[in-house]
Amino acid sequence: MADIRSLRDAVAELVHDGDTVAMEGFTHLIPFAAAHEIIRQGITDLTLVRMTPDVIYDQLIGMGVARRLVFSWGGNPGVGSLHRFRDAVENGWPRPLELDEHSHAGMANRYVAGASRLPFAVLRGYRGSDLPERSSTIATVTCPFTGEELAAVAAVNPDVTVIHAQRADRRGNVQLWGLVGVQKEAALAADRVLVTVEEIVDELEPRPDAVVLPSWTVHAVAHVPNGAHPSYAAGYTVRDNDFYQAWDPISRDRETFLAWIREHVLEAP
Amino acid sequence: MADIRSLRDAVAELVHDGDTVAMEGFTHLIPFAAAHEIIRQGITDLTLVRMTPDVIYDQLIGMGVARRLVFSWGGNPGVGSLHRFRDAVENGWPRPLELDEHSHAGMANRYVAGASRLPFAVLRGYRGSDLPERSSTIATVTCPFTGEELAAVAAVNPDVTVIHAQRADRRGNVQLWGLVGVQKEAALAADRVLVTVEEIVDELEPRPDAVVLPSWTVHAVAHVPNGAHPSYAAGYTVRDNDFYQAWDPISRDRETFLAWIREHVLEAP
Amino acid sequence: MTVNNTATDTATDTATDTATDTATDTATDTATDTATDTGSPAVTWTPDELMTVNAARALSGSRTCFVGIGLPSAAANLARRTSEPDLVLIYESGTLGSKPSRLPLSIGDGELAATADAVVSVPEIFNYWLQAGRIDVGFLGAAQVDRFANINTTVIDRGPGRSEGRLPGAGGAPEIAASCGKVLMVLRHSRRNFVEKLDFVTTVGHGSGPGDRARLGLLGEGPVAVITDLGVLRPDPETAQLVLTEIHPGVTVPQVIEATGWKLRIADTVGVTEPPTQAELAALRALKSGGDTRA
Amino acid sequence: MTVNNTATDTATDTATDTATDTATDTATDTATDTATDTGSPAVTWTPDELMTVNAARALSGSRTCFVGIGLPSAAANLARRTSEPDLVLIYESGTLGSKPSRLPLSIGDGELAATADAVVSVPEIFNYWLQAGRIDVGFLGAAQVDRFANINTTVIDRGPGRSEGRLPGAGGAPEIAASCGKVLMVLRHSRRNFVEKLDFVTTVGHGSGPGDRARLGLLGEGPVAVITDLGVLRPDPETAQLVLTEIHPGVTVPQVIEATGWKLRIADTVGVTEPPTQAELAALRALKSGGDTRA
Repeated sequence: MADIRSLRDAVAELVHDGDTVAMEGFTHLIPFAAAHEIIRQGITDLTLVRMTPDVIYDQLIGMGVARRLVFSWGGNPGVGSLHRFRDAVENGWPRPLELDEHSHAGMANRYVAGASRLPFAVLRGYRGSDLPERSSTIATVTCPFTGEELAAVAAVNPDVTVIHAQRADRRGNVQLWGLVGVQKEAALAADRVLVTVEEIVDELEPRPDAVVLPSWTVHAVAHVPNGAHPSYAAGYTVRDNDFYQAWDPISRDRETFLAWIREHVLEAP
Repeated sequence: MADIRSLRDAVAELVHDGDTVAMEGFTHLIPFAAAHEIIRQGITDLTLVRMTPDVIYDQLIGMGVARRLVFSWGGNPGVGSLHRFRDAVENGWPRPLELDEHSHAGMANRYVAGASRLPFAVLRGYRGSDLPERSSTIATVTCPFTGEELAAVAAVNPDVTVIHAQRADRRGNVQLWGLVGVQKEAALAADRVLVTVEEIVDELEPRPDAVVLPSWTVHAVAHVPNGAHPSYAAGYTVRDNDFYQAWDPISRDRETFLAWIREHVLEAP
Repeated sequence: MTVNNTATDTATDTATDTATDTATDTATDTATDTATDTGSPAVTWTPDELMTVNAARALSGSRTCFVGIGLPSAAANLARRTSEPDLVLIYESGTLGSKPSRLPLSIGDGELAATADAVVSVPEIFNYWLQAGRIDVGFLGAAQVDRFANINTTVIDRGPGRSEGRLPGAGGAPEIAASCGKVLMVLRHSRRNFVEKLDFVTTVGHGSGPGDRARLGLLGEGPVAVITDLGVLRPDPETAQLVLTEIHPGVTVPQVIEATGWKLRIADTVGVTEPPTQAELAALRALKSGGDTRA
Repeated sequence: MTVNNTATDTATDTATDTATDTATDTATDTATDTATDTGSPAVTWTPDELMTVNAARALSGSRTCFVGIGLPSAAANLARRTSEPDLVLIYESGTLGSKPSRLPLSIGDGELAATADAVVSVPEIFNYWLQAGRIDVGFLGAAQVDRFANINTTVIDRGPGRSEGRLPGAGGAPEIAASCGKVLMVLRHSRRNFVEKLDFVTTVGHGSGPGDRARLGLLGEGPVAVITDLGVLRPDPETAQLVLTEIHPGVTVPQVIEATGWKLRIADTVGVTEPPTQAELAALRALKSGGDTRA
């Protein structure tokens, strides 16, 4: 049953050095505030999992929080490169970053297997690509009925999944809507689930296209309005496209990046 | 793109002798009216697919429409046996009925594989059960990562899937809500899709927990108010529990059954 | 889980078709008489009520329950109305946290969806919720049970020269029994239902004995209690065989032995279940009549 | 498909980091000049507009399109605003039938969901919609393309002693190129992008030649056109190698050859694409500025 608590307490309790952590939100509802709390608490040696690492992981990687990244597309959407990600991979700064790299279809199915508590998932994917050569989590299976060879991807089961949602009720039932991405799967695949929300309400009114995570699948809920910024929460905030553009020059330079983090993360609440 | 047409024309065009036909609706939105039209048109030699054959398939089987049944639970929900189903299986009346029998988890995953256009799906199922001995569509696969042996079930890809929904718009986009069962998967697994609806509207207003099948995945929409009776369409009709109870004595006796079909199906519109 | 409710019906049909004994009916009569004799003069109950009340009590301490229609649904809803108000009811039709005010006739009754915390697709309920091992208790009925609490709901051998008698089939049972933390079973007690050897193994309880669940890779601990209209059987921790551990008020041990198709083992100390309380009976009857006794 | 838009950016970064030529920039200048020289005096356009308009035209007759962000999204939205008003736009973020009024910066822009016929989960969009082969056209960008229209968006070999240059990765591209009925590609033309040999095969176009798609079990027919700011390349039906079939107004064939990293084959007859119409340019500029030119 979900406890409602401060973001600081929730992160301290649920996220530990060395954990495999998925912070999901497919271009919407990205849990930036929780990532900043991880930076502030100095948690490190994480294996970070996310289909689209995005600016959120550029920040974590730039601060040396991660030793490994599991992903399928690492760019600043609509803008360009993730410079901290590239600097870590190409130059090992501030530390080397191991990669486990997939296609989106493969990553989505890894979460599906994780949520289903199956050891793998099957897809028609990766055919002819060099990707399987570089990953130990891509293999093949043969259909026992047709003989067709298909791709198999290993389940992802994070120690912790962190997501941002529009609302929770006081019992900790969580509701999100709009682009719901892979959040349900990422949450159900994890051992522990932390959700930051825009609002805590008495009762969750049903909404079109909403996903509900019952309280008994969530470990902590933290009330963090605008906790997805510069991403957004449909119905509450809008995507700060200017921030994504501004991130490009901020993140190109190590010192500029560190100064930004000092000012906006370490010295912020 | 879906055409909106009469039930008679839609069935005549889309359902042919010998087809594999799935008429889905998990205890809700069961397309009875379409089944009755199949009986009236004398279509025969069908392979019928449905997780819960229910009274709808008891009627089709009793009329000799089916040569084969693919299913996972064949009872009259809340009441008892399906007597026409039993008579066909136990006594070959009015014709023998081949069975391909699964668990619900297996059948649901067969539809998932069908909708995904994969040849099979993987589940942790059937362990220790005698069911696999009687089915050629249950096998095993070995996880290439962990070595665990899991069940594999063959995809179901019906020639035609028939479902009932609450609404369609004039372009043929279909919307259903409430218990949505396995209808999306059954529709997306099929070559042809026929949907009967309670109402045709100018615009589909978004609804909580609604599934939308875009027009371009549907081949025909027929306006058939109360087309799920004695099942129901949440928001439009209520389940006729009395009918389900009444079906037990009607269906116990071959002649009573035939008389009922004559009066309520063959001589009805 | 519609497997379950039909166990009763099918048993009746099979009884009609075949020459098996009528232990259930006999048990029913006896229990009814006894209840009237030994209960508080103001409180009487039927054997089905006795069974349902005891099945509800077995859910004590559970958080989430995968519910079959019929007897299991009645028991789970009664538990939610009495000792376990926060019990999360999960139906295979895709509802998480249903709170029906009356007993649904089928798992498709609209109230199950309308009162749920969330409604999901049938594939999702089986893959993400059941298979994933998230559910504490699976509540099953059965047509035939053997001494290891294995279940047959598929076919009945009707003897030489006759075709198999057809039962409704597996439904969700094989994976419910595999994946839930533990399994409760509820069914009427007769030699027709409690058999020496199953004609078909639809659903594995404890297989052929200790270690079998682990060998088969079944996640949960399997059946922990079989609640009948005569008493309660539980698997012996050493042998995994069902042992009679409790009888209902007024039922005798020989009566249970007589209603069991194998040589039933009896616990060293056989308890007697508490009679239904007035509150339990009132809540159960309100559920069945469609009323709501809660504030 | 966010793979695509970053192709541009990455190319820029790579150019910054490595000593490759600047064919793209040169081409851009030339095309701009030419357009101004040969178009109607009242109608001028940029090379990107020329490319986008031609990419939009390539969607003629298509019903459903799996859309990448950036150039593909601009082209698909332009097609919906001009020749193909019923074109169904599908974004990997889970939207079916998006009808944005302005060009989204990212595939996560709220308007994509708010204007969609249906919003589904990311696993569903890949499994039930893309993999199932329901989508007519996949629209991709690329960082590197070879003569068989294979794509690299993963890593760039920066030469001996240097670590690989990092590109964004695969995103949805491998399965988009495998599963859609056909594939369109749009990217700026330079020797840096159109290479003799890919440093890494992220996504298969036509593999190593005819028959390779069938051998690999790739469902669709693969890339049918590569639209650049200089012209259009299409695979030769015999060899599956990209051949220059059209140039844009004012572009010369030697200019295209010079901008291609392999010995480019030229069709027997090279067409010249129609200049953008005033209506096309107005619709494209309205999309980019956030306005809506439709009634």
